[in-house]
This record gives sequence, C-alpha cells and structure tokens, in this order.
Amino acid sequence: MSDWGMQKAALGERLAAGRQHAKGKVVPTPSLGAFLKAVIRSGDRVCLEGDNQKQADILASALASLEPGDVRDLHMVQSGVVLSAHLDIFEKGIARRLDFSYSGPQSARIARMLFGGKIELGAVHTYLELFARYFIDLTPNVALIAAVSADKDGNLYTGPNTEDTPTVVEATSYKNGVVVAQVTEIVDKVPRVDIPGDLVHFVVEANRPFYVEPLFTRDPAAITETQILTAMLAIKGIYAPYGVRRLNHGIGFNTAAIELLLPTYGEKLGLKGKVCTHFALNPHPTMIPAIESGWVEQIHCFGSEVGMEDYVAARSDVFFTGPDGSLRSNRAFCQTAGLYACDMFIGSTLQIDLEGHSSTVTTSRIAGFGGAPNMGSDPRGRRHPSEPWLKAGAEAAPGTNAALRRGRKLVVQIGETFGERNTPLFVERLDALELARKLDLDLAPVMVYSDDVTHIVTEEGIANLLMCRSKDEREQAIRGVAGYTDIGRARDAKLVEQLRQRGVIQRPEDLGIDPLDADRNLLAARSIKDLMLASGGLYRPPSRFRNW
Amino acid sequence: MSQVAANTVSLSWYEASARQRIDALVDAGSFSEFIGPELREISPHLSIFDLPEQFDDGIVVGRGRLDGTPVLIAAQEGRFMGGAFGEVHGAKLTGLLRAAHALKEDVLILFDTGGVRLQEANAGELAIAEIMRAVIEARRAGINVVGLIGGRAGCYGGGSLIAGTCSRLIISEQGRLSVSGPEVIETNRGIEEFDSRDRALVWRTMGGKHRYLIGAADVFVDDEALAFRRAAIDALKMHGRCDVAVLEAEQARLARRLQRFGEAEDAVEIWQTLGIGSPTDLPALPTGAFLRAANDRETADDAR
Amino acid sequence: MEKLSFRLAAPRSAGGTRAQAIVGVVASGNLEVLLERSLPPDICTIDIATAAHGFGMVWDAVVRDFAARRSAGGLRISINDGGARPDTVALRLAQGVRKIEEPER
Amino acid sequence: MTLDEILASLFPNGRKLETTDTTIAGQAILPDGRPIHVLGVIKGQPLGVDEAITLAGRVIEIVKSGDRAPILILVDSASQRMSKRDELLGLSEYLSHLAKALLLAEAEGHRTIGLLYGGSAAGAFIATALAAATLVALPGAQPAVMDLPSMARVTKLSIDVLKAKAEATPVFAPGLDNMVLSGGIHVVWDETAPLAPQLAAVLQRPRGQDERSRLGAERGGRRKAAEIADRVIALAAAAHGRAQHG
Repeated sequence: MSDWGMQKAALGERLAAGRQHAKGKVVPTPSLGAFLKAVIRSGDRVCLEGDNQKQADILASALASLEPGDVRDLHMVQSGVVLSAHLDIFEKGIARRLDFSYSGPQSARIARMLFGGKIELGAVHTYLELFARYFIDLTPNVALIAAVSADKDGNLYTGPNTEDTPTVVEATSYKNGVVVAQVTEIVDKVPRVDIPGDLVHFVVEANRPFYVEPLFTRDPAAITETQILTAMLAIKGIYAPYGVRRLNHGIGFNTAAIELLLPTYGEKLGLKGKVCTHFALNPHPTMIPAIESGWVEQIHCFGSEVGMEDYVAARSDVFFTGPDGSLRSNRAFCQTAGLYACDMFIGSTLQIDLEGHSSTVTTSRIAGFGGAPNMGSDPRGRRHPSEPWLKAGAEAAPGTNAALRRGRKLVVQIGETFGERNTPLFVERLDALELARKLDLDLAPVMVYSDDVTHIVTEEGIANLLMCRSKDEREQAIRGVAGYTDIGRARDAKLVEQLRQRGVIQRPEDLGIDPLDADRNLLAARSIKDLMLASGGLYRPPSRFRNW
Repeated sequence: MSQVAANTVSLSWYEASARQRIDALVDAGSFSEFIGPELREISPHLSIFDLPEQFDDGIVVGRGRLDGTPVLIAAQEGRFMGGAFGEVHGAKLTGLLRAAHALKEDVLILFDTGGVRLQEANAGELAIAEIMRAVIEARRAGINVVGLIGGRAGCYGGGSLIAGTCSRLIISEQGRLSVSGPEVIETNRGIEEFDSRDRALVWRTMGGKHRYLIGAADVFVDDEALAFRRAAIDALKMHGRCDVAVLEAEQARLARRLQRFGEAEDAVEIWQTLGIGSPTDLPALPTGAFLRAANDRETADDAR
Repeated sequence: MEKLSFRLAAPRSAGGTRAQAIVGVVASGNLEVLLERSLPPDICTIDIATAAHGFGMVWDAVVRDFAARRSAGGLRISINDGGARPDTVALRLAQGVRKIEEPER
Repeated sequence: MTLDEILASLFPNGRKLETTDTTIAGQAILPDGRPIHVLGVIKGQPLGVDEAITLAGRVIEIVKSGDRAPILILVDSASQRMSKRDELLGLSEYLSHLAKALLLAEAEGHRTIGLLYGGSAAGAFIATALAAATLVALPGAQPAVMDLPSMARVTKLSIDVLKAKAEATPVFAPGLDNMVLSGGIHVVWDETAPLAPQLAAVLQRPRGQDERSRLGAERGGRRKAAEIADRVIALAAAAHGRAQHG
C-alpha cells in the first residue's frame, strides 16, 4: 500500500528542524542563517519573493550568505532577479537553475552569468505565466516572502505592496511547502490580515522595511516636446476614435505624457468620461492630475508606488483599499485584469522590426518581461464585447460575419524614432535574435509579437497595422512612421503615400495636430513638485525625485 | 513718453531659456541685444576641446525697459555648458556692468550658472573677479544691481560670489545658491557628510527657501516669470548703497548668523531656531504658506 | 566637431519681415538654430556644426524634407548641434521658421 | 621663500603681526616710515565662513579707522572650504563679503595689494588675491581654478591630453605663468632681490581702473575679454543715446 502522506511528513521534519532556531514562529535575526540551513534542502525549488517593486531583501542576503557545502543546487523560481544578492546565490553555487520573469537592474550581470554558464536557465516568463507554473510544475518547496508586519501567530499585513505574496503563499503553503516571511516589525495585532497565519510557518523581524523600487515614477520635468507630440497623436488618433475606457499604461515617458495631457489636451478634445475611466495600473504619480480632475473612476493596482501611499488611502473612491485604509494590490489579479478586462495596452519599447515584433532586449542585457507581454497580447479566451474591441476586430477582418468575429485588443507601441544616444527604435533584425543564438535559446525574447501589435505611434505618425492587408503593406506602414532611421529612409514613398490615403498611416496634420503646438505648457504638471501640490501634499515623493 | 506694456506670458522660470526669461521679464518688445548671436562671437577656446559652441556663448546681454524704466539685463543660459563663465561670456557681463556705471542705469543679472567654465578656467576666474569689481563700482555710484536666481543650473561657484555683491537677490524655490556644488562636497568630504543624490538634502542646504530664511536672498517668488518680473520692478525702487555702514551691517549680520546657527548640523535645525513650527514640513509648503511661516526669518535689509 | 553644409532649392520663401531669429540651445541632445534672412528667396543654406559624427545621411534627409515642406526660402540657417535626435532637429527648424515669421513688435 | 623670509624681506623696518593656523594680521612699517596693514590666509588652508568673516572684520575696522594706509593681502591658501556646514551657512555671502570689504577699502582710499606666495584656488582666490586692486606674485606661486586631476575627471579627458592642450593655450591650465599671461597677476617679483623696494614700486603706481583684461590682451593670454567688454559698453551707450534722443 502506498503512503499518501509523504509530503506532509517531510514538511513536518523541516518545520521541526526550523523550530530548533525559533521561538514559536519567530526566528531571531542572528539565527537566520542556521535556520535557513535547517529548512532548505539542496535541490529545493525556492521562491525568493521580489518583483520589479518590493523585495524580501533580508532573506535574500541571508540565503546568499549560506555556504554551498550546506545548501546547493537550488532551483530558484521567482518573479524578479533584481538585487545583487539574487545573483550572488548563483555565483556561490547555492543555486543552479533559474526560472524568472524580470531582471531590470541586474540585466547586464544576469546576461554575463548566463553566457558564463553560472546559471542554468529554465525560461523567462511573464509574471502571470510564472505564477501559473507555481501551481503546475514549478511549485516551490520553500517561499521566502516579505510583509510589513506580523503577529505572533504569523498573520501578515503587507501594506500597500501586497503584490505577489498571496500567489506565492497559496502555491507553496497548500502544497506542503515552507513559508518564511520577513517583516518590518512584529505587533500584537496587524492592521489587516493579508495572509492568514495558518499558511505562514516562520517570521523574521527585520527591524527595517523591505526594499521597494519606485519604478513607476516619471519626472514630468524630463518629458520632451517630441514625447508630448506622440502623446497628442495617441490621444487624438487612438483613444478618441476607439473610445478606450479600460486600459493599461506601460512605464515610460510617452505614457506619462499621455497621463499629464488628459486634463489639458484631453479635456479640450471633450474626451473626459469617454476615455481612460478604468485602469489596471500602478499608482503612477503622473496620474494625480487626471484623478484630481475627475477623469478616472477606478484603478486596480499590481503593486503600490513609493510615496503614493497616503494619496491612495485618501482616494478610496478610485483605488482598492482595505478596512485599514491602505491600498490592496495584487499582481496576479491585476495581470489577469490587464489581460481580460482591458481594451488597450500602450507602452514603449526599445526595438521594433519590420514585421512589428518588439523587444527590450539588447545583446548584452536580459531585462526580462515583467507583465508587458501579458498586457500587450490579444486574449484568445475573451468573450465579452466592448466598443473598442469590436471596432478593432472589424478593422482587422472587415468582410466577415460580425456575430462570429473576434474582437481585438488594442496593443499600441509608442516611442520616438530615435532613443537615447541616437539609437534607432526601428531595426532590420532584433538584437533578441542574436541573444537567442548566443544562449542557444529555443525562443528569442520578444516582448510583443507582431500579430498582437495593432498600432505603432511615433512623432512621425500612427501606423494602424490592423488595416494592413499584406506583409508588404505592414512593412511599409512601419517604415512610414520610422522617421529618419535607416528603416524609415528606405521606405517606398509611393506606397507609404497610398497607405496614408487609406488612413493606415496618419500624420499629425491628418489629425489636425500642429507639431509646433507640442509644448510643455500642455502638461498638467511640469515637475514632481507640481504633482505633489496637485495631490494636496498627500503624495510624498522619494528624495531622489525632489528639487525642493 | 514711453508706453508700458506688461507682458502676460506665463512661464516656468526654471524651464525657460535665457531668451524666454528676458522676453517674459521686460516690457513687451522693449529688449535690444548687444553682440547678438548673428555676430557669432563664440568662445575661442571650446574648439580646442572639440566641444560645440553657442553663438552667444551662453549669455544674452542688452537693454530693455521694466515697467517703463530703462534697465540693462544679462541672462545666462544654464543649459549651455552649465551656464559657466568663459572669456567671452564673462566679458559681456563685465562690459554691461561698466556701462551701467557710466550710463547710470540699473542692472538685472539673471543667474543660471555652475561657475567657471573649466575649459577656459583662468579666463573665467578672472572674469568673475572683474565682474565683482564692476558691480561694486557701479553700486558705489548708486546703481542697483539685482540678481535673479531660479534657473536649472542654480547659481554656483564664482556665480554665487557675484550674487553676493548684488544689492538685492530674488530667488525661487528651485534656485540654488552655493559656492561648492553637491558633488564637489561629496567628493571632498565623503558621502556620509553629503550625499549629492539626496536631492531633498541638496535643496534644504542650498535651495531658495533656505537661502531666503537665513537672509541670503531678499525676495522669495514662485517659479513663474511674472513673479520674477514683479519682484524685479519692486527691487529697482530700492536704493541700495555700498559704503562702510552697509558692510559693517553685513559684518554684524553674518557674524550673528554664525553665532545663531554655527553649530547646526542640518537646515532643519536652523529653521527650528528661527521658530518655525514644524520645520520638516517646510520644503513641501506652497509659496503663500511658506512666506507666512517665514515671518521671523533673518533679513539683509541695508546689510548687503 | 563635424561640419556639414547644404545649399538647397526652396519652393516657398519665408514669410514675415524679421531679419533674424534664433531658437534652441546647445546642450546634450539639443541644438540652436540661427536663421538670417539674407539670401535670394528661392534658396536656403544650412550650415551645421555637430558633436555627433557620422550622421551626414540623416542630416541630408532632415534638411531636404525641411526645405521641401516649410517656407525656408531666403534663409541662411546656421546650426550648432549638441547631438540632437533628428526629430528634435526637425522641430527646431520648424520653430525657427515660425519665429522669423512672427510679426515685428 | 618661506613666509618669514618674505616678511623679513618686505618689512626690514619692523612689523607686528599675529598668525593663527590659517590667517595672519597686523601692521608693518614701510621703508618711508609709513604704516601698512597686513592680512592674509596662510599655510595652504581652505577659506571658510569663519576665516572669511574674521578677515573681513579686520578690513572693515581698517577702513573705519580712516588712516588710508595701504593693505597687503598675503595669500597661500587652498580653495574655499568644501563642507556641508560652510554651504549651509551661506559661504558665498561670506566670501563675497570679504571681497567687497577689500574692494571698498580700495575705493575708500586704501591701496590694496595682493601677494600670492603659495597656492590659491577657486572661491578663496577670488575672495582674497583677486579682490585686491593689484595682484603680485612670487615665483613658485600656484594659482588654480581646479587642479588637473579634478579637471580631468570633470572634462572626461586624460591628464596627458589636458597637459598637451595646456601647451597650446594658457587659458585653462593651473599655474603662475598662465595667470600672468591672462592678466590676473600684475607682476611677478624677483625673489633674489629685496622685496621692500618692489612693494614700494607697486605702491607708487597711480590708482586706476581694472586693467586685468587689457593686460591679458597685451600678453596674449586673454585676447578677447577687453575688446568684448568695450564693445558692450559702446553699444549700451549708443542704445542709451538713442533712447535719450529718439
């Protein structure tokens, strides 16, 4: 007869070993190393919590300071490889295999380590995809997570940065894994229970908050006239005609410009209430003027944003907040919302090729995906109609039966034809292909596939790829907005002009926009200070963004 | 009869270019430039370093009217080489101040500078010295020399020493007035003493609010060209002297500052000593509330 | 610095009466454009000093488009460039023409 | 030359000077029997708020005394003190105040002579030596805006490249010769001869305008400054004239 309780028994052994170094559920910080050695086994699948925002940094350092003689060959399954400790773990041989989603600040080092064979790569995922695999074939044996506070029973309060925690805990704890949380402090009673104590086995009091990166703060002072022009084109040429009310914005200055143009330019176009009413979006500081002027009905957040806590708490009509008043974020739910309940994703990218594939990878950096490919894709499982979705579907397949026609999610890539240091946005061949070749990957890391992208917006105009009827048309539509890049200058001018006549390409003048009107005075806020003042002092920007 | 036509352009001083600032400051259409860009009096030294030149070498000088009154104006362009003083740049301001003395016309200096331009450091340093001397000579002849500080580059290095010779200083929150820049202090003293990337620290140590509170600047205005214009009009109505009595008063004023605040570790302590209720909130206050809170600030009237 | 010079046929001459105009500043990613009305009305010259080397082809395309699309006739244009992107160059050129066409006060 | 040797050579007839770790102050007797005030920043120290206000106080006292005796400013300093405390307290005002006091003294009838005998840089140089009506130097003096290694860091050029460029122009590199060529230093004294007569010669020069840019043009180290300044003056006068008669 089989023993059907082997995992529970093994868990019991680990917990017993862990309790040797704990008082109840509380692990004293000096014992952290010995404790981790006791509960983690070589070859374990370990989820070290951290994404593009919050980080279980104390636990990451503790794990990295173990000796490979004690623990080795771990398989790390985690959203973000962001802290240097995350890679030290591989450098030391404590971990060997990696499945992840995002690597922002470590993108160059992770590439070097992949080339050097220090890391055995499983795959680079989108957030939602990795979360899904936690429940199928990448379930962690141990989860090292981060929260704001805990009580002695292990009930956790995550504050506004709940983010990935419920997902990680759900997958680990209910499948006989060990959950260890670092918290800023242990309290008698937590302000609200984000994670029930039953699911949390151990708690470490860090005596300082976990690290959070203010990734979604864009200083309005850095927005250029060209970015404003692209924002005007997007608002008048896409938001308005499709009536986009439910959407997600990527991070970047182009979308920040859009957010800051809503109360000024958008208002002038009479779009208030007709576009941008519901968002799957982090609390971008650049959203403050639009929220304050009554544009936005509702925002659900993946995570929080540093400095926005008090503002969000004071705007519970717009944001999701708990009984304690603070934001409740949830990355898995928000990613799902971004995929299924939004009609548009708009974001910037680094490279777009002639087919319309786009990528943020360069040959020496692997930045990962985060959530953009999920948001920036057309959900085949969607069944509910909406005006923009149906309209986009009709543009893509005009001659078909409307009742049987799929709608299309609007997936918009926005940017200037030349990026930093005059590097062109448009390329013959994505650097991602070269990277895939060098690393012998089956898939090139493409952020948004060409069959998902519907529009490309640059300062030269908008290319509507839904209306292209052939590969050649698509290429010329892309060349036709590629400005003075090599790709743009090699356009077939006659064909581009024909596409323009058909409305596939729209120039600023076709939309009644004078590029000379793209002025910074159009921005509802021109500095972080303006944002702070617009929030009535509720937004408290991090020091590095201040100039007062 | 001169016609007074107030300009109504609304413009962020911090963001504006030197030329935009002048246009917004003076009576509409009244400005005429001396040695304009069409004369291409560029720096003869930047090409040695293969650096781009600007036709006006980063400073616009000329004559306009402010509320009907003729005034000589110099505006530095903080985005070109950080608004730094080179040979030509500096000589344009020196000439303007000497002209002010000769013609008995007041001067406005729109500072926006990181100090001396290193690629022509000796010429820049001497220009600073010549300008300071020219300011004092003009002031002793009864001329007002008013400094306006609120640009991107701040007013650093030798520029801050010139500002110290002015009869009156107008500053906005964005304005910074300091000899050594944040990076220089960090390099010399270590990041423990001064973290140059901590912008809140930079501003509360060198920024407009702090400078106004300790009496290093006389007027605090919004980051708005019209606010600078109004303050400049008022400043020109004052009659600044520059004699022994004024310097004696300044000596007492600066000695008192050392006595009152010399032990402070941080600006917040100084603001506390000034009797400001919740000093840590001060940086976030909008202008009106700040000016009310600043009621008991140190002043420099007749002591500058 | 790289120096480039263009002498272009201009289908439309610049409006207004101002003798000169200047827009922009020389900074990283930015440029200044000085326009002087000193040429026959069907000619436009553009002299460029740029910090970014090797972009001659791009400049060629930008200034030809400019001369074809905007009213540039009669203008002697001088550019000091701190490595601006082509879109910024095109914008400054357009701003320059608008400025020289402003009525004189 | 050491400071003591300099003082002995300058004032064989007697002097009464007090020195601290950073400053010197007192009086001396000129060969003709008249008194001269002596002030200075010494021992290569930086100039901060405390030193600046002390020196400025001395200068103001001298002016108030009404004796119209000349003032010799001895300079061997570092740059301004680069500290949080000094900037927090408004160092720019203190340095300007010192410079203003010296400029005022000259205007009130005291000859002001700077003697650069060591190093000096940046704000300290401007507030002391360059605020004197006449600046002289001794061989070996080291005026600078910034040292070459720092300059290399800021300009992102190697020190070797900077040195090579410095061969071609006196306009940026530190050093006495360059400052002389630029017109900032009136004359470099002969250290092998007694200094007292050399000082007397400087004191005998007529009082006058700021002639540094003219010297810079004559010596070829700063060819444009004087011409540009003069053109601005002429253009301003013309604009003024048009407004008066227009």
